[in-house]
Amino acid sequence: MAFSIYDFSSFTQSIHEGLSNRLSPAGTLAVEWVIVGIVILLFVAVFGLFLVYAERKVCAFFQQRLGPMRVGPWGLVQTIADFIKLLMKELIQPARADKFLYNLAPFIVIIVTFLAISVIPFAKGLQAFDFDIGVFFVTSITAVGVIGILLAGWSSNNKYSLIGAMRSGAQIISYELSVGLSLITIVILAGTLQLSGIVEAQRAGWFIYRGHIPAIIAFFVFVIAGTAETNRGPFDLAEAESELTAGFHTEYSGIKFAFFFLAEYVNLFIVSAMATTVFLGGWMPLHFGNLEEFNHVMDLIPPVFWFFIKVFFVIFLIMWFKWTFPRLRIDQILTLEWKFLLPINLFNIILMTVIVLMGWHF
Amino acid sequence: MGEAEQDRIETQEYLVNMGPQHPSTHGVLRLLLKLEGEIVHHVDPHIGYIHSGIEKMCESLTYPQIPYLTDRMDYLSAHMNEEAVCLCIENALGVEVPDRVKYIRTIFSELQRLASHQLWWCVMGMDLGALTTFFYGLRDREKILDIFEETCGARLTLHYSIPGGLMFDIHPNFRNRVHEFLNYFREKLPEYDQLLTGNVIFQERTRGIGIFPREAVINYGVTGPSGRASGFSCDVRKHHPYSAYPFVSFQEALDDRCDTLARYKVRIREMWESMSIIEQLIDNIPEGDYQVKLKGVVKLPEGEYFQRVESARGDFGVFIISDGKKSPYRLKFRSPGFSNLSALHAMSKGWKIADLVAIMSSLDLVIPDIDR
Amino acid sequence: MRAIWKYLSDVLKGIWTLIQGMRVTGHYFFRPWLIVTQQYPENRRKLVMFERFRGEVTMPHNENNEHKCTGCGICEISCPNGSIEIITATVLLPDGKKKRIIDKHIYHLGMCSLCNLCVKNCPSDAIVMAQTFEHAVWDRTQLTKVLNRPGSKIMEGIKE
Amino acid sequence: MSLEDLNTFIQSIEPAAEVVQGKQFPEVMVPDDRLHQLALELKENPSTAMDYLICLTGADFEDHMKVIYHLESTVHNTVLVLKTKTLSRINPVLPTVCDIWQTAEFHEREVFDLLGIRFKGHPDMRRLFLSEEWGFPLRKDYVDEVRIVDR
Repeated sequence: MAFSIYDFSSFTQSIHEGLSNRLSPAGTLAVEWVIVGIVILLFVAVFGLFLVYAERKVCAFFQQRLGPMRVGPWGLVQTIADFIKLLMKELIQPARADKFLYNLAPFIVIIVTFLAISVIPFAKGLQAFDFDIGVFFVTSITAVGVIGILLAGWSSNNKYSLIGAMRSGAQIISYELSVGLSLITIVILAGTLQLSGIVEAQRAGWFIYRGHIPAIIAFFVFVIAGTAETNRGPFDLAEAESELTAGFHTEYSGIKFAFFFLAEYVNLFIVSAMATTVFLGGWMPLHFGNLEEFNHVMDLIPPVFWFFIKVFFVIFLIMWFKWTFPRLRIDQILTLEWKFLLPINLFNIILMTVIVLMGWHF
Repeated sequence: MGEAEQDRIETQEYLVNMGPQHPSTHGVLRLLLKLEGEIVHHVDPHIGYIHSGIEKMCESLTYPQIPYLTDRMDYLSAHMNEEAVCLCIENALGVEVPDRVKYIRTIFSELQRLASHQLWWCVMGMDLGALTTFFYGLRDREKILDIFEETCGARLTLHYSIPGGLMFDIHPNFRNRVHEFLNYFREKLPEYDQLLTGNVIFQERTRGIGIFPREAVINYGVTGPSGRASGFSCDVRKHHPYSAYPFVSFQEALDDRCDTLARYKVRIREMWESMSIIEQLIDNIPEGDYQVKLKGVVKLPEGEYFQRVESARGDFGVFIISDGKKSPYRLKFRSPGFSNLSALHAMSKGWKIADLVAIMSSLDLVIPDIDR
Repeated sequence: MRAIWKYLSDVLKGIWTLIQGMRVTGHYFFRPWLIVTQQYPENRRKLVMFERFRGEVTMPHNENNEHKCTGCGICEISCPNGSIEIITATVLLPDGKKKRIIDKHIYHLGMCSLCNLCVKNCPSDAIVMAQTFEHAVWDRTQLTKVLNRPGSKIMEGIKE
Repeated sequence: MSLEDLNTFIQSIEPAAEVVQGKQFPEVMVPDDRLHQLALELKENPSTAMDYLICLTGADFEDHMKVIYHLESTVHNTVLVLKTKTLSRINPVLPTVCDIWQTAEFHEREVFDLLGIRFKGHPDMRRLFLSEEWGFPLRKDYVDEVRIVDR
């Protein structure tokens, strides 16, 4: 079995061939589904827990604190301990809650994150599903998550939850536009909606560099709108703890709360991964025009590492926002979207179109 | 949606209990809100969850025992509360305390005001969602608490002023520490502005929110920085100077924009003023005794005595009715937070929930001060 | 045109104020040596309280197991919470006179609000504030302490 | 405004009231039926302009109950103490001033809560700190064997 850390396609190919030799095509598909499912499940669990730890540490350092230090060296096992605690907690169900929807909501939220993760290209060939409409799929599937939040707020029979859910609905429906439009700006440049194709198209240079001004604007618009879509940072109105105690997940406890919590962090990863894939060249290494030696050294770093370095850069940026800015009010959030981001975005698309048509990009 | 359609949708006011355990009520304050969507139609504060009956307790305490209880009322301006009680008792007895005591009391009042405003600043940021401000504010407040601890032996409930003077003389290290703190905080206060004041989101959240004009402020008896932000010149330090305030020159921080941002800016300006007051006094503390020896049993002559001081939240008053015995017949605290809370409904009516939180933190409510 | 210019300058000014804030937090993020956290049980050795810190009321004894308390009861009177109880005993002196001495100086730490009034009013400076601050115990009866040690007696030369 | 002027001013509204110079401030005792009118006049008249109610205190004197109003004029920077009393202990009623000074709304509720004095015309006369069945703790005849320990 040929295996290379630089190209996973041969590795996945060999698994596929090995399976189809032994099983029927339907059986192969079934086994592959299970494998992909388990891998994504493990990835979500491990990476989600790690992100929670990273957020705690990062925010602690912003605030001149040490953060978790007790469980394990530098508190590394802290989130696992917390997770075990959440697993063992009692699941409380409010009286007169809509039982079915109440229990369904956390699953919708967490399943959506699994679906979105499945199309992210981690490295060459390391991608569960390579749709030819990958960008479109991610933007549409992440918007489904809001249904889970709305259901959670509606079914909890709690007014704080309801207000939080309604805010979240208004917010995500608005910001969906900006996410989509800022991605379209790059799609114009790339000429494809397929995520692997977009990454391949950046072999000559990352889009944030090749598209220069409109791409940089689109990148920042995407990061802002993405933060809003994950209900984070200055846009965490849905759970604004100083106003709504905990917003839509006020009534959730134990593992159901953990689902919301985990989903928030995995969503953060998805937004960062999308930003990385579309703007920052995905798993492509950093290259400078004609510095051959430098480029060669960069090539030695495996693509997976490149991908995660970039993802962590974006995640850090979003955390930086969260731990610096005050929260916006609901009408201001909508004003920001409709009066600022949307016009800028539309103008940006026109600019990008002109640049692509005139060939002014690099 | 056409107008006819809009009429068909029935909207309904609903009640929300904000508190008693709520992150932004800063204690056990319960607000019964009538909301329509996000708009606040009515705020009904329910208080008394930590009513401790301090006024009743004082009726059975001797006069020197009262200041320790007042510490526990508005714990963020503990020293001002003590000072008010001590000044009231001293006035009633006709005791003139030495200048040294006056100077030290004033320095402590201003340090306490700084500490209180620092905590207010971090909580204000946190209420608006900027969680980092909380730690920066507490970091700086810690320096003041260290100064307190070194001289008074306690960090929060100081019990430093006693009728007739002070509990101890200042610590030999006190001057150095205060200078050190002033130099430190002069560098850190501009950071507050960079982090929060100038921030466009913060400005949007506070500018023009919760406008409360001057007439209403006086009518509702809103004092302190919240009153001064509406142009109500109510600084007791200026109008009825006590302790060493006649000896210092300072500006009363006034604003006439009446909104939440004005209340915020008045407090930031007060921090600068407090630092300048401390700077004027710290090197000129006269030598002398730190207390006047009172009789073993303090008995106030029969009569009524009223003393006001400017606490960090406003006009703090002590009203003692004495019948000549060793404990007061009736003792009333006019706490600034109580009057300020009474204006919350008028201030926040018609604004959104998020604005209510901003308005509430700009009033700087301390619940034990309200409930007493 | 002016409106567009204002719109753009508003956006840029807003972004500039946001960057200002991020500069402050970033400044501290990249300077981890400025961290102020104290890790409490680990730093117990280094933790020295100020000498005036009011931790609890104690009665110092000298090497001969002697204290200065005459049992006058002023601390009991001056305590606003009733956390001090003085139990006195009467002893017969060699010259035939009766003398009141302290039997037990009972101190309820659980009721004490550490206001320092007893220490301040003590005429013979028999009690002082200790700098201890770890008062947690498993049983609240342990918070009631007898301050004078068993078998201790009053120092020579302390008058009532 | 000097003490004499104040005296003539107040006696023009209520002849029975007399301003005395107290230990700190001029004080005036008003019968409860004229309190509201006098308070309104003190606030509205530009020569007194007592627009800021600092403090509203209730006190129990065994045979009567007093309510003491500390007023300040933000224009003239003068303080005046207004007092009124009620003799009834079973159903003490005094006129409200919360239509004149809004801040009195809370202060009067506090007085009602702790002393049991009802204020006629108050829009929302509920207990403030304590529950409905509680006694009136600031009255001198209040007994609470459980919570108050006499030493």
